[in-house]
Amino acid sequence: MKSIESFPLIIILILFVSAFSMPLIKKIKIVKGISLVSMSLAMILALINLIYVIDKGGYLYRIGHFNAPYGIEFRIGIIEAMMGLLFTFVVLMIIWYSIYSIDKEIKQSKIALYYLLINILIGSLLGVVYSNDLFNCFVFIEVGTLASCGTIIVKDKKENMKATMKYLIMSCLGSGLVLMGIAYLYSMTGHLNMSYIHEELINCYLNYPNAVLIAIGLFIIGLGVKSAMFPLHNWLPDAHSSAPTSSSAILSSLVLKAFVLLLIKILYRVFGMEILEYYSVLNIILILGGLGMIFGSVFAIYQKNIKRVIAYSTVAQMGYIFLGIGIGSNLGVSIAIFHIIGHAVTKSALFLLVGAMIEQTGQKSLEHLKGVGKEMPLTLGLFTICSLSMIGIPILPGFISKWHLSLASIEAGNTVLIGVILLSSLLNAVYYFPIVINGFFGEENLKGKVYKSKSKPLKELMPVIFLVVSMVYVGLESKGIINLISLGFE
Amino acid sequence: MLMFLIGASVAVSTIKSLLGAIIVFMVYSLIMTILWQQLNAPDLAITEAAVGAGITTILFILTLKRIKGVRK
Amino acid sequence: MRKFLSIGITTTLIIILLMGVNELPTFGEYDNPANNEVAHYYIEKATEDTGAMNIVTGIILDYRAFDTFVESSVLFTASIIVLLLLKKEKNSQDTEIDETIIQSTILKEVSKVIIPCIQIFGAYIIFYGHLSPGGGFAGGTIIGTSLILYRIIYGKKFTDKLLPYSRLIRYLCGSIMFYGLLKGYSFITGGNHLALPQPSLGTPGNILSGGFLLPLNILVGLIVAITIYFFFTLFDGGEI
Amino acid sequence: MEGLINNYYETGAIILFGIGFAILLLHNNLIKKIIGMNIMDTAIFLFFIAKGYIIGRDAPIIIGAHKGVHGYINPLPSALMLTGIVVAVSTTAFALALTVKLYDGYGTIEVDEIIKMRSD
Repeated sequence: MKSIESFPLIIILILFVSAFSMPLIKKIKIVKGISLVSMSLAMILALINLIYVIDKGGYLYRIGHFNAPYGIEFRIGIIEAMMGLLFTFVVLMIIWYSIYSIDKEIKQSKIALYYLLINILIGSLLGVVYSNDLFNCFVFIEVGTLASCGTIIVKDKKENMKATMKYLIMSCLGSGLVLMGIAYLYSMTGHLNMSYIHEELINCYLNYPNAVLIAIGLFIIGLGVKSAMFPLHNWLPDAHSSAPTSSSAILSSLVLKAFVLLLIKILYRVFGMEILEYYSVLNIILILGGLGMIFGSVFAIYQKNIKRVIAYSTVAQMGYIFLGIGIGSNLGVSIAIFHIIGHAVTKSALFLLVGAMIEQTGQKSLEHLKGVGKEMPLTLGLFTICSLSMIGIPILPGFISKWHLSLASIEAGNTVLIGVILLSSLLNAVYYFPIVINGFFGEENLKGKVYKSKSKPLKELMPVIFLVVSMVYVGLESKGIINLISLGFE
Repeated sequence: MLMFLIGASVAVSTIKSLLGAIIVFMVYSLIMTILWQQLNAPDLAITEAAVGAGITTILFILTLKRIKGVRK
Repeated sequence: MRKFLSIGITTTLIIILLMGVNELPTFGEYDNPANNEVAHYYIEKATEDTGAMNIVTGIILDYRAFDTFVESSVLFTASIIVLLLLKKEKNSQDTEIDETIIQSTILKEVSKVIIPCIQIFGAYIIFYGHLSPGGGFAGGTIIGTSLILYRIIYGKKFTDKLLPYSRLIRYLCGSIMFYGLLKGYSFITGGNHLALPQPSLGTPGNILSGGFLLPLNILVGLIVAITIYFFFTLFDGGEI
Repeated sequence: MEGLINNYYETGAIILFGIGFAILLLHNNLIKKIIGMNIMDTAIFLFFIAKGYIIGRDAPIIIGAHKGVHGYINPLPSALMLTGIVVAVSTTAFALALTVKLYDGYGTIEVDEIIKMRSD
C-alpha cells in the first residue's frame, strides 16, 4: 500500500514524459490517443490516491533520497488529492471534447504540439498544487505560465498575439514579485520548505515587522496578477476570449484555480493565522474580492461578445473565492475551496458550450446568437443549467457556495457582505438570463431557422453532459465535500 | 560596480536606439558576471556569461535584425 | 506625464522594498538565518551523498533534482513554443532567399581550428561538471554556440545536412525522456524507501564518479545545446 | 538607514529590481520591456546570491582537502539561481519570438500603437 503514496509524483511524470514523446509522432490520431490515455491514467491514479488519503489521512512524500529540508517534498492532504482528481477529470473531459473540434480551430501541423502543451500545463498545475517547496512551486509556475501562453498563441491570429503579449508581460511581473517574496522569506528564515518556514517565522516575525508584511504583499500581488484578482484582471478577458475553445476552458477553470490554491497555501501554511491577524492583511483581500464580484459582473453586462461575457464572469467568480479567503475563518476558506471545485466544473462546461455555439453558427456576438435555442436546443439547455448554477439556484453548487459564504460572513460578524453577495447574484442574473431567454424565445431571429438544424452530434456533447452531471453531483453532495475539505484544512 | 550596474540599467531605459540598449544590456550582464564571481559563485558566473551575455544578446540582435529587415 | 508617473512608481516601489531590506540580516555575516543547518548539511555531506566535488552540482542534480527536471521542461516548452511561432511551413515560399554565406577562406580555415576547440571546452565543462564549476547548462550553451558558429560560417545547407530537424528533435525528445525516466526511477525508489540498486558513487574526484551525476549532466548539456541551436535557427530564418 | 548601508548589495539589487520593474511595466517598446524583464530577474538573482555570501569563505567547490563547514559559502542560493537563469532565458526567448510575430502582424513594436489598432 505504500506505493500509493508515490502516485502524485507518478501522475506528474506520466504527464511530462508523455508530453515529451509527442513531437516524435507523425500521426495526429496517435497523439490524441496518447493524450487521452495519459490523462485517463492520471485520473485513475488521482482517484485511487484520493481514496487512500481519505482512508489514511494526509502524508508527506519526499522526492529522491533526502528528507525534507534538504530535498524537495510533496504534501498530500485531502485538499490536494481532491484537486488532483478535479483537475485531471476536467481536463480529460475538455480533451475529449477538443478531439472532435480542434481541427477546425488550429492548423493541422500544430495539433501535436498543442496537446503537448496541454499535458505540460496540467502537469505543472498539479505540481503547484502538490509541492510543499516554495522554489519548486515557482519553477512549476513558470512552466505553467509559458505553457498557458502557448495554448493561447496556437490559434495564430492577430488578436491572439496581442492578448498573449499582455498576458505574458503581466505574468512575468507576477513571477518576478513572487520570486522576490521567496527571496525575502529565504533571507529571513533560511528555508524553502513551507512547513519549516512557518516554524521559523512564527519565532522571529516580530524581529522583522516590515519585511514580513512586504513579503506577504509581494505574494498577494504576484499571485493576484496570475489569478486575476480584481484590479489586476485586465489581461484576462482578452486572453480567455481569443484563445481556442478548449484552451479558454482550461485557462478559466483550472489555471487560475491552481494559483489561488497556492495563495491559500502560502497564506495559511507559510504565514499562518497568527501573523495574518497581526497584520490584518486579510481585510484587503476581502475588499478586493467584494469589488471584483461586483465590478466583474458590471463589466460583463456591457460586453457584446459572448465569450467576453463569460470571461468577465470568471473575474466575478474569482471574487467569491477571494472573499472566502478574506473572511479568514475556517468555514470561509473551506467554501473558497468548494467554490474552486464548483466553478471549475461549471465554467469549463460553459466555455465548451459557447464554443460549440460559435463553431456551429459562426457568430460571436450576442445580437446574432438570438434564437440559437431553436437550432441547438440541447446545447442551450445545458447552458441554461450551468448559468442557473452561476446565478445561484438551490441544489446547484453556485447556490451552495453563496449560501455558505453568507453564513460565514454572519459568523464573522460582517453583514455588509451579504448585501454584496446578493447584489452580485442579481447582476449575474442580469447578464445570464438575456442570453438564455433570447436564445429560446428571440422572436425576430427565429424565422428561417430549422429546428435542430445545427445541433452537434450527441457523441461530441457527451463530455459536456458528463461535466454538467458532475456539477449537479457536486451540488447534491455538497455537505460531504465541504466536510471533507474542512477536515483536510485542519 | 553596483553604481555602474544601476547606471547601465537607467541608460537602457533612456537610450533611444534599440541596438544601443541591447549592447548596454550585454555590458550589464558581463558586469553582473564579474560581481557574481566576486561573491564566490563561479557556477553562476559561467552560466551567466554564456547565457546572459551570449545567447540572450544573440537572440535580441536577431530579433532586431528581423524587425529591421522587414521594414526595408 | 508618463515619465513622471514611471519615476514616481519606481521610487515608491524601491522605498517600500528598501524598508524591508533595512531590517534584513546584515550582508556577509556568518550567523545569518540563511546559513543554517541546511547549508551546513549540504557542505558537509554533499561529497559523501552524491559524489560531487562541486557542491552546487550536487544540489541541483541530486538534492533538488526535481527542480532541475522541471526546469529542463521549461526550456523544452520554450523551444516548442518558439517552434510553434516561428517555424515556416516548408515550400510555403520559394526557398531561394539570398543567403549570405561568408566566402572568406581565412575565416573557414580559422574556424576549422577554433570550433572544435570550443566544442572540446564545452564538453570539458559538461564532463567535469561535478568536479569543477560549470555543468550541463553552461557547457550545453557553449556547445550550442559552436553549432551556431557552424551555421553562420558554412551556411544553412551545410548544417541542414549535418543536423537535420528530424534528427535534432529526436535527440531532444529522446534525451529529455531518458532524463525523466532516469530521475523518475531515482525519485520513486527514494520516496518509497525502496532498496533497489543505485549506481555506485565511486571515488570522489574521479571523472567516473557521482552515480547519476555524469549522465545527467550530459543529458542536460544535450538538451540545452539543441535548444539553443533551435532558438538561433528559428529566429534567424524560421527554417530548420 | 544603517541596515541599508550594511546590506549594500541588497540595496543595489532592490534599486535594480525597481528600475527593471518600471521598464517592464511602463516602457512602450516591446524590446525594451523584455530587457527590463531581464534586468528585474538578474536583480533578484543578485539579491539571492548576496544572501548566500559570507565574508572570507571560499566558493563551494572542494579542491583538495575538505575545509569543513566553516570553509565555504552557502551553496543553496547558487543552485537555485542556476535554475532561475535558465527560466529567465526561456521566457526571454518566448517573448522575443512573440515580438517578431507581432511585428509581422502589426508592423510595429510600440505597445500603444498596437493597442490603438484594435479600434480599426
